[in-house]
Amino acid sequence: MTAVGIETSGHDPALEPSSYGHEAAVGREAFERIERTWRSPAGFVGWFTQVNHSAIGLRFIVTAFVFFILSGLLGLAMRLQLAMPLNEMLSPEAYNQIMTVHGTAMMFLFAIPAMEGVAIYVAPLMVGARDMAFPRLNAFGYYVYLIGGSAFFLSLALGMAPDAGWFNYVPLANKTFSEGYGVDIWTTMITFIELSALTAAVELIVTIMKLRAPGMSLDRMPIFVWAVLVMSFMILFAMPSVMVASAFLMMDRLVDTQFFIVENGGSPLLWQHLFWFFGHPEVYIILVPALGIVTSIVVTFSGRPLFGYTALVLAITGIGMVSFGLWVHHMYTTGLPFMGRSFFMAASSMIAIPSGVQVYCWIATLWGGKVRFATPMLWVLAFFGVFIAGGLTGVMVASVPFDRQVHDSYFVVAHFHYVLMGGAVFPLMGAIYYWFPKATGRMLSERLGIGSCLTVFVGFNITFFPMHILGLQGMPRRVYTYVDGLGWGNMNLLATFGAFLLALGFALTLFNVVRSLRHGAVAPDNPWGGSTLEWATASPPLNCNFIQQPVVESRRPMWDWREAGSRTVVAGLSEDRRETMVTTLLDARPQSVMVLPGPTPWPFVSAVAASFGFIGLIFSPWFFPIGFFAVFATMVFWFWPRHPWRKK
Amino acid sequence: MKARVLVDASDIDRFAPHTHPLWWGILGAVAIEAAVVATLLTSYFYLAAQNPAWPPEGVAPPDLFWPTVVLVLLPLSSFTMWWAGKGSDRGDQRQLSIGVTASVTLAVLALVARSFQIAEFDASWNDHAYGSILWVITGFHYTHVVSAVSGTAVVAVLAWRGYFTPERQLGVVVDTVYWYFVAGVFLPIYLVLYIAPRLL
Amino acid sequence: MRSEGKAKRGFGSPQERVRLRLLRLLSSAPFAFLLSGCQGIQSALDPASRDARLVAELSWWMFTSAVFIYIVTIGLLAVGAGLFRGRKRLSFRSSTTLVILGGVCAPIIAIIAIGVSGVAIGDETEGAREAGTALTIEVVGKQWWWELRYLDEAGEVIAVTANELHLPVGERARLELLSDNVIHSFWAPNLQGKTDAIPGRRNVLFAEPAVEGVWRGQCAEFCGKQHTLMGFMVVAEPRDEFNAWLERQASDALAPPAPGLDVFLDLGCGGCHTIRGTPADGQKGPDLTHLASRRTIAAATLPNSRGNLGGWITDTHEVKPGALMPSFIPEPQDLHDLLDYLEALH
Amino acid sequence: MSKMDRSRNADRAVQDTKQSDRQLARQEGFEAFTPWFGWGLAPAAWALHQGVGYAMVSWLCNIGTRWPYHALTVLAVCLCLAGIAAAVHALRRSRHIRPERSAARMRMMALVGLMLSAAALGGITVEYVPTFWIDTCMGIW
Repeated sequence: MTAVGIETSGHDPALEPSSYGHEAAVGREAFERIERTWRSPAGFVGWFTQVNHSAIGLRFIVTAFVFFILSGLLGLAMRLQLAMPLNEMLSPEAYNQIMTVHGTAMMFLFAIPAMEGVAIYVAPLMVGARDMAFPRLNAFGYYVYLIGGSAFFLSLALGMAPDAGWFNYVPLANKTFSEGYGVDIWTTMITFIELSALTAAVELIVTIMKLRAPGMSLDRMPIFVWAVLVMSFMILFAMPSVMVASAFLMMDRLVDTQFFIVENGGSPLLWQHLFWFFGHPEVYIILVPALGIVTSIVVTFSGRPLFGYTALVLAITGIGMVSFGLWVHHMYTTGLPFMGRSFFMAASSMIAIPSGVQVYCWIATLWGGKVRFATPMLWVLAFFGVFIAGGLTGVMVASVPFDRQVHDSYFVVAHFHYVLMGGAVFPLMGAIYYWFPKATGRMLSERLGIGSCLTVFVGFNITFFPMHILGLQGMPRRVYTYVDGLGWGNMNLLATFGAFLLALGFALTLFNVVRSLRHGAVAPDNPWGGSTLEWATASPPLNCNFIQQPVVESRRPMWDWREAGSRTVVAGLSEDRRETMVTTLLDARPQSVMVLPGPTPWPFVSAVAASFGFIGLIFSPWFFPIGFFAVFATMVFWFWPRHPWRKK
Repeated sequence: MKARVLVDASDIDRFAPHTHPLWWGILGAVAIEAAVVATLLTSYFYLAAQNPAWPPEGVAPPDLFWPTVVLVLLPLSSFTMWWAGKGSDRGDQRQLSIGVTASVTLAVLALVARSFQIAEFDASWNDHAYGSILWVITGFHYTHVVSAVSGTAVVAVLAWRGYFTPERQLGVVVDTVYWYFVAGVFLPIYLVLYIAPRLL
Repeated sequence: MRSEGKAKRGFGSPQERVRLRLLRLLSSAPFAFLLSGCQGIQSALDPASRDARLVAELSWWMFTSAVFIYIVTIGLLAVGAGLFRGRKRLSFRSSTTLVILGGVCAPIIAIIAIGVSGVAIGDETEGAREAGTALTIEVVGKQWWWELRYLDEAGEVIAVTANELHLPVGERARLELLSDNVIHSFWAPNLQGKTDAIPGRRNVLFAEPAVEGVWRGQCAEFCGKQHTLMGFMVVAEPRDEFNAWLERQASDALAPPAPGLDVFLDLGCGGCHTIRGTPADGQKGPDLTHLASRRTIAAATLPNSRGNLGGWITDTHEVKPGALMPSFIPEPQDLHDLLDYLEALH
Repeated sequence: MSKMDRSRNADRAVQDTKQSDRQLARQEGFEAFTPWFGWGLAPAAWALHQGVGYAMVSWLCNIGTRWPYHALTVLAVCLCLAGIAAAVHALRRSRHIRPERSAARMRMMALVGLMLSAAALGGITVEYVPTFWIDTCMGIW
């Protein structure tokens, strides 16, 4: 088959069987035995021992959206405060805390974990694995995220939240200028939560590289899986930078190191370099998996194979590579040599090429296909409308002289909301509508979905488009109010109005989700006629994902199977222990069988020990050794070598 | 839908320590740690470039004797670790136990040497950015040796109790990879912290 | 260009402003985007210098091209995704052409355009241009106001003032940005892009107003609790007026000692503020030697009037919550004396 | 499932457990790695050019000459060209590789490596060319 495969006919989901006959495939007895082996324990105590990727992935997604709602409400509070000049609804103290928590939470507690959650839930299904490579580490990462995120939000409830901005520029974040525990909470909790991102990254990399279904060589991996792989590598190399930076800041505040104290040889710009060396790849860490989501939806709803598979892999890899060479464009105004800045001007505008390639590959895929405009596809169209605008302003701010005007103004606020909301939240909403039937076995209401998508799209543009103009009119970012007479009032009022419309749109989806969990139509195995393996299991997925692990012979196994009228599978995996195939890195030839561990409470205990150490670090450096050895002790129990399976 | 069996997994190896995903996982952890070390060393040079004198006036670069001792001890311990792994592959419990114990002993000696060297530092962490970065890089590596030693000590105890069968030697394999990293990463640290201030 | 009178226009009663604005919004909502871009004493779209004009022109060029690219891309998407039924599938060759033209060629043109314009305009706006930068001013970011020190050719401080930067029209002034606390960013959008004031660094920014006028600027880097109300005024005037102004700023206080000065000293104001020629020599707050000559108080937050001055002294944190100056509530007569004295500090 | 079914599927299927990646690599030797060169060399070349170039600007201003920067550029360009050459070689080579599945995978890796190297080369060019119009010391006070 050619790389394009234009000839392949479209797929009508109405022709899909409602179930692929999972029980019939192996017989009732064997089916029940396998499902018992893979079942997650129920009950309150059982909850703390679950390790299945579908359970953990869902938890990541749900928790991330809870944080999304909370930070969204903070955003609304800020918009209310800014609705008119010299408004006094929020004090500057409150506003600065809210602003800091909104930014930090949207980035660290919502965007990354939500993307990881989708990746953890979908990627193993897509590669045809029965679970992830390190189920217990997965659970550990979740508890770390839950505890760290909750502690972070708790600080806002207690009125001691960080207030030096999500970027925590020193010297403002130093002990001298930010007293109290706010910034300490930021440094410790963020480092802690990064831990969860890093474990998820390692986990995803290994799962994708080693646990792919037999036959899924690298050139047959779905684009979404490629995107997750690139995202994970980016996390691997970007996060250490911010961990080092926040560790430096933590130590400056806790034990008087002098990293950022100018008088003693420290450098405030060191912080900015380290922070943005992480911070810029960060936005692409959020964007890249979203591009994968968009590709999945575009392929499914145009009903034909992707145009330019290799080009998309190249674009995603290229974005990953280029994103590490842009960080100085956040520092154009710090007085760096012009020649140095010119390198980053070039690199920043370079990102237009891979982005352009992707957009046009999608257009070529859609072109002339029998496109079905169901809600997931509508979210993707909204993504196009918003993200392209954000990308264009992104190319503008790459220009040094232009950026020196708009940097730290509302223009940039508009730009990055276009990129992040357009590039991450819209695809994420599409992902919810797309995979909700798979995850819950229920369809979401199309009507509510269309209403939600339209409201969000309109509300979003009313909120954020005026900010472009505000920024050019001289309104700086991170201000809790503005004096009258500068001509900013109308636009701000309009933006506030839009923000409520935006919130209403998201509320519709929330309502849709809650309602459909009970009353939604029952979903078949492959409701949209998708081509990838996650649709080969039941909806919701079986405990073991695949009663027989699939074998893959092209990029779109589901469509192949439909044509051939039969599936290709692995046989011979044990029924009474958790086994999954390990395949070779490149061509996914069967190599060995991995026996996965079952439910255990140790990840939870370990995460509690780690949080004890990290939260203690807010107050005293002695919690470092205490936490270190506490975690070590729990790890010994965790890793205590046991026979890979219980002897009969 | 009919199923066509293309792969029969019943005869495939269930114990494959050297291709086990955990081996790749540890490589991932090593990549993260390596990125941290690279960031720390870059920060060191950045701070050096921001200061007119590095180390600052009146501060001597750290003494070379103890770090060089560590530089000898750590690779030596890696060698014994490798030897222990060889034994484990052959199912030789005794060689495994002796090798692992020797590694732990050598690393503990390295820790002692490292402690002497830290006591000799001319700068405190709270005097100057130089002292801060010196202490942090040293502390980072020290902590890693401590964690490697603690982990390997558990492996040693288990080895003497005959816990590792050829099927269960995954722990040894993984511990070895991590050990190589902890030992190997001292070389760039040594070059930057002890040699660079003398050359620059 | 905006006159001084208009600069003060906006500081009216808040309720009235809101009502007016609502009315205006209702009547002009569909055109609001278009209309409101063209006015403002703190706007990058209303350039008052060659530097700002170059960037504004660049902006318009970029916006126009962006709108064009946006329309073409979305148009292709709409056509492709089935706006017109029965559209044929693209052949492999046409698909490739589409991706190469739209995804590779168009971005490359954009990159070249961005690079050429960026380097050329960057060179114009950030360079000293002709060596005629006789005027050097140290701009020191404080929490949360600006100290301005005018230097002579030898680099000695001639005059110190706060929050109101005077510049001679048509001359390129060199602003050296300093900070002894946190990072601030000096931004007067009508004149020039922003540059940060970073502790331990001396960054340089050039300002060259082309016309007479009064503009406002503001700190653009988050610098703590009152980052918001850290503004300043920029006044561009002909060279001879500027010289007269500078000469007066350089002199000691012109007001004769009055009862108000005693109140000033008794309240302890001298611990933070300097009035040259009197015992008040504090360094923490703005220099008040010629306070009455400034257009605004509290870092371009309020117009400089007797009422506002009184309100600022007696209820500082109502005006500017978190400001480092404490409130003082002197006896009514003392307050009058104090205000009399301060108003005499021309 | 009958023996015949099995043999009919043999080419398309993945029953070739015996021929692992490692064996393929051994059989190919050094060649097996060539599709990967572009993946590694392109980011390395670009990072080197940008990172080191950026770090040396103040120093270049001090010494008053630019030749170290030119040398750096030449080095980085050579790395990219090496990546391109390796990828082209792998593309040619992939015609002779069996099974076809491995060849297809190898072609894709080589193609991505090739284009990444070309992109890095482009990146280096757009960073390098404008510097001819920029005074090294501009913005250094």
